Amino acid sequence: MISNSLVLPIALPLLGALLVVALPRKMPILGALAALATTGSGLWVTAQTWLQADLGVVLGGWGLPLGIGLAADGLSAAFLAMSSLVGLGTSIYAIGYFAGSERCNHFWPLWFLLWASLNGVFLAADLFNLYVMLELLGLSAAALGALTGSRAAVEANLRYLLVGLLGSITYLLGVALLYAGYGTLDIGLLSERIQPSPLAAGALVLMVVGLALKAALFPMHFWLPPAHANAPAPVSAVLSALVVKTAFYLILRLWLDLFPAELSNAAAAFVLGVLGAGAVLWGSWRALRAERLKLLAAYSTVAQIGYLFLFFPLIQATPAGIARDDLIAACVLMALTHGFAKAGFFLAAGLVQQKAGHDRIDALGGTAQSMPATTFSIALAGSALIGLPPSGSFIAKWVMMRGAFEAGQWWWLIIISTGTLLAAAYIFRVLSRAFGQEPTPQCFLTDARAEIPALLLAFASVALLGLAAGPVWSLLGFQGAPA
Amino acid sequence: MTAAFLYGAAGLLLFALGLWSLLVHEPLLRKLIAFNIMGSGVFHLFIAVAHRSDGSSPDPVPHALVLTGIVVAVSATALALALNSRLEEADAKASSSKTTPSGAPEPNTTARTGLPKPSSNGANRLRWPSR
Amino acid sequence: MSQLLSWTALLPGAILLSSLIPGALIFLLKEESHILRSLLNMAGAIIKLILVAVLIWGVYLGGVFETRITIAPGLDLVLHADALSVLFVTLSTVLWLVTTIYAIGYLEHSPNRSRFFGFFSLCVSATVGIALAGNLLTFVIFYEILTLATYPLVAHRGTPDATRGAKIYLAYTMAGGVALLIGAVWLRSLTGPVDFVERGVLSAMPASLHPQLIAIFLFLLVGLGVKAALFPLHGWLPQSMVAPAPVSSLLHAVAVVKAGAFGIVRVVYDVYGVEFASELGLLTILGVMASITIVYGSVMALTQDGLKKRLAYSTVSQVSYIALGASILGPIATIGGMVHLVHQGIMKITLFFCAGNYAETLGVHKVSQMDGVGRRMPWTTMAFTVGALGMIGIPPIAGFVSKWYLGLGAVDAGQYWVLVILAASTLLNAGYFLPILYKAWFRDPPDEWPKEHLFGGRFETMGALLWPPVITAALCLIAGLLAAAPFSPLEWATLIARREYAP
Amino acid sequence: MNRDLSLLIGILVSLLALLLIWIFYTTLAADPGPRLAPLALEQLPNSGVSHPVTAVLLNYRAYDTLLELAVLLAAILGIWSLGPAPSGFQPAGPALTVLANWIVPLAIITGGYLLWVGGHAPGGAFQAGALLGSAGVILRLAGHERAGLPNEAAQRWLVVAGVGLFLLVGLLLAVFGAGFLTYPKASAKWLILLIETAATIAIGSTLAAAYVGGRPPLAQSTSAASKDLGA
Repeated sequence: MISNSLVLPIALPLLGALLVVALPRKMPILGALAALATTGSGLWVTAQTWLQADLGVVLGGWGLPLGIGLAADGLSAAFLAMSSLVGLGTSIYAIGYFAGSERCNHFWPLWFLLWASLNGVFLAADLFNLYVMLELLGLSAAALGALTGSRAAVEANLRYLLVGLLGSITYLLGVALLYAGYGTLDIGLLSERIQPSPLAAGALVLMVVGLALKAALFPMHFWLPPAHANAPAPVSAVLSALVVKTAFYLILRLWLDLFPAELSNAAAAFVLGVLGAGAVLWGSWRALRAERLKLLAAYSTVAQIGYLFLFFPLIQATPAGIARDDLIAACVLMALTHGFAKAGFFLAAGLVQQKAGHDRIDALGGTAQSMPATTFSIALAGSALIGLPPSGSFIAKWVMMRGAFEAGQWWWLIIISTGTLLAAAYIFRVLSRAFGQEPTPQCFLTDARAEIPALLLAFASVALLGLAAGPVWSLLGFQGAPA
Repeated sequence: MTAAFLYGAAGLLLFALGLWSLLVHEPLLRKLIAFNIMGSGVFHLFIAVAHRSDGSSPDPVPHALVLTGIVVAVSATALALALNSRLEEADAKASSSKTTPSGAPEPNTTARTGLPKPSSNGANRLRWPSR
Repeated sequence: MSQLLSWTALLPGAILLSSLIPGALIFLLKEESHILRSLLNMAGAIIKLILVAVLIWGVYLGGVFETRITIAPGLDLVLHADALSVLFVTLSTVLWLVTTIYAIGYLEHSPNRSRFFGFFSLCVSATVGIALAGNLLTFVIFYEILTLATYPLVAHRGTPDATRGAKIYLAYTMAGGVALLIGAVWLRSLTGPVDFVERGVLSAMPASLHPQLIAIFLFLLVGLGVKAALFPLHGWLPQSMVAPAPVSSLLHAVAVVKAGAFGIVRVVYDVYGVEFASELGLLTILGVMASITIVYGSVMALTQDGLKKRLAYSTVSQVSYIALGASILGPIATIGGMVHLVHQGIMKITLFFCAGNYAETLGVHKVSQMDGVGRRMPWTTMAFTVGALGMIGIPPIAGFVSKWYLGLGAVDAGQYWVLVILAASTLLNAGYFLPILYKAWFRDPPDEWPKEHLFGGRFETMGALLWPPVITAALCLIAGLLAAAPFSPLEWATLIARREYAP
Repeated sequence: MNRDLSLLIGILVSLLALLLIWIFYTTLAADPGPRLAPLALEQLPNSGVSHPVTAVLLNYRAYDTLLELAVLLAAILGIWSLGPAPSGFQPAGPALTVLANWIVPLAIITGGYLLWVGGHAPGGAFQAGALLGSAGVILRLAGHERAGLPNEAAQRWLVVAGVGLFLLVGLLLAVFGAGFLTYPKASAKWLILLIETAATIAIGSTLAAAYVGGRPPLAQSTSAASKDLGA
């Protein structure tokens, strides 16, 4: 039974995709049902991992190393939970967003394929299977991103597709080298066999570079802002919140579980940290200068990905123990918070854009003021992006800064502080538009079906992850320090 | 061993060649071909790995991986080409009628879901990019 | 389990929620349902007052009230009621009630009331959170939430001026917040969780860490000094005067400025410990900064013609009395600083209410327009007079008590230069308040007020606008006259000082 | 791109190639360690097919193949989402028509053979599907606007057939059998053949539809209809 439940978060959205392709007339209702089923199965796996133990199954009944393994540990479960909840929110939003539009027919099947691949990446335990999953992810994401059909969207997503292909083929070369050296593709088996060697180092570099390209790590981020900014809002939400996270998740997974400590050493970690710092500064700066709301959100994603990479030098420098566990948990917490917050942000931005007919920040004042719930979502999500309390990213930054002090790497604090201030500047640049002298809105909610998912996602990033971050620790199996 | 090395090294060279071309050349078609060459390079490496132990039968797993990889590459290439042809179509439309308003950020695709234009005899026989 | 959920563990949380929940509900209300909104506002304020009364009684009897929520392993959100937090909680709760009444009257017909009162409640919740914060993490969390919750209030009017003022406010407070965060995390990395404990927790730290502790103090001071408007970090305060009058009242008397001053007190007494801080030489830094701010604020106030701006600079000056009290080693000065936390609040809120009344009723915004307002609005002007005289330090009004104890404390500690500061400040205070009083009472009113509103009824202005300043002015008098009574601010400050200095 | 930069990239990429080749060389020189090959061959009799590559593709690593079909599906859905297909080519001249009339059936028959032979010799669903797809390409080139495929509703069923049947078998096995995609030994051969058949049809239709390059044309345009080649 347990093995079956591990397959469901991948099989159910896949089934959903097939059904909506074959029966296009039933699309929204089938879509809603499949989304519910997918979320349910994802949360079920998360709950089992949390309450019982890590799950694992080798498909086909051949066992390792012949078969392909699926595995759910705390790290997978945390990301799976995020993809389930964000996916559900986005699906509900999409029902309203695409209502009456022909794009609806194209959104649902591709979105379910994307969702299946997201869950598939988080549950995969096989390096080649990950390659296939990443390609499924890249193709469906690029196709979804181009759904608006505008020239800018098509061009941006064509570039995104190519960059994704370059990233995954580079990753695959690394996999091929590992297979040449160690004769297996299973992450668990490989981590037992792998030795510090030129081969392992080469594979590490190739895989991490390939994935960093897909994660839009500075300076390989150039493709992200146009692609995310020009997609339809629900697509932007999943692209920014979930899709780039998969590549980050894999880097973290390889870093923690696969490569020996001699290779994931201080120098390598420092390089990742420096790139992350570049991302924080450059992404925030560009977000501040962005003229369009969705472009701002997209650059903010670049910056937030940067924060995630700042954790690597700190994790590397901290000896195994509670402090290191705290850093890993904070890193995951940061990724989850950004997932929820950015999804909420993009969904809300989409509503503003639909209402105003554009998303130029300078001209949004009246619209923002007339939609209190939407603006409130942007504010909540925004405070999570800045890292203000009580959001999850505040807790994460607190732990990260503590780690920087304890590791003696105080220079990261400058980056974190600057990034925080820049983020405050770009978020409040948007929010200040909501305070004008336009007529007073009569009611908080103007379009409940679309506004509530955005609001709940943004709220989760603040209240849920900020005030009850403990489950992230217990999910990852960390005891943590007594208070 | 020697054969496997030569084959694999050739694959790595192909990968590098493709990478160089992908980075340097701007036309999309060239980039796409470059990507496929990179893919071929990796597939070569897999095949070489499958045959590394001289004498004994080759490892079937890399062969299967290569087959899977080929299908994935074909799919990706197909989608990229389709996106590219949309792009060229849009450019052609833009250059033929400059008056089309293009202010709306998310033009509804229904705008161009009407019946396809019947092919005028001979005029656009070949609709793939000529340049 | 029953132990965990006992009422002593729930009370601080309940005090916080008593304004948070109404606030959240108010956001959802339709704009025109103002009866329900007022009901929620008042219910929250009164329930909070009752809960705080219970808390005062409990703390007086020596009870321990603590709500503790674990956010993540090693990161606890702690709401803990000790004598100092009770002082601040009581101040903010009483003044919130009064300000709510005032705000309901003030914003009677203006737009976006749901938004306003939502953030208003959030702002008070954050202030209460700051007051009850039991460790540095909790303090930082509520301190930042306060920034977030006040921004919309400052920007509320939506005019270009308001947007600009809010932007400047945000720039200062966000930068200060980052400094505070760095200081707090740095301290946390040296010591583990920093709980607020009377007489401090750091005195046992090895001498090798002392330079780091000094640097940390500076970070914390910058972070707190921004909100406390210490010179040269005060630049936002005069700019944010564009906010509606109830907001200015709240900002100056209860929420933002006071939160900064309260934070300084917390850090000096309950993190470093006042004796240890003195040993590190930190009190000197604080004292010098406070003194400069006192004089600077008063001088600037002299030059302002805008009434609210003059009051704002007066706040810059007066709040630093609290920091000054904290910077003098000795229980008497401590009492002076602590009690001023309350006294400055009730006096300044009275003044701002009155300024709001002049503006709403007569359209008077400037000192130069105030000729004869005393005859047109005697009650308001009476309240204003009490507040102003109290600020100068005339007995028997509350302000006199503060200055008296500060002076005595300085003499007790042998720091006679403080007397010079106090004297200079008193003269300057008189210099910018007495002319106003003179104009208001003894000059003839003009033929026509700049923009007069006539509210029907017996009084000079709307009841909801008139009663709050009269009540707070009465409080100023009572706090001064009955300073020795049990549960007076002075008595409570003495209790705190006793606990901070006991062996 | 300017010359100097492309030269620089060239030098860097060459260095990368040399480095990779050196790494590969040292790897080959080292002890090969445990390999998968013996295991794969040892289990071959239990896999239901006798050709090892097919065993890997459709049994040991069937999950990969399922996903790879999903990738193909994603590609065609993406192509469809971009809007209607460009109109087709002019009807073929007599020579091409005759050629197409010969080649298309031949390709279909050969495809069927490759599908069957895949169980014990090189071949299988992808090779067969590729042939079917090329038959579609020829039809399109010869003027058949839909590349020999049926209308849109039917095409939707065709493109999901492969991954649909695969997934259904997998899920049924999970519910009633040993686990997801775990074939009982007795029926492995037939299940694999069934899946491969559906996959072949799906791959063939998908490739042909991808060549059409957009949403399926609603109906045969008049010029092409007169010369319907009838697949």
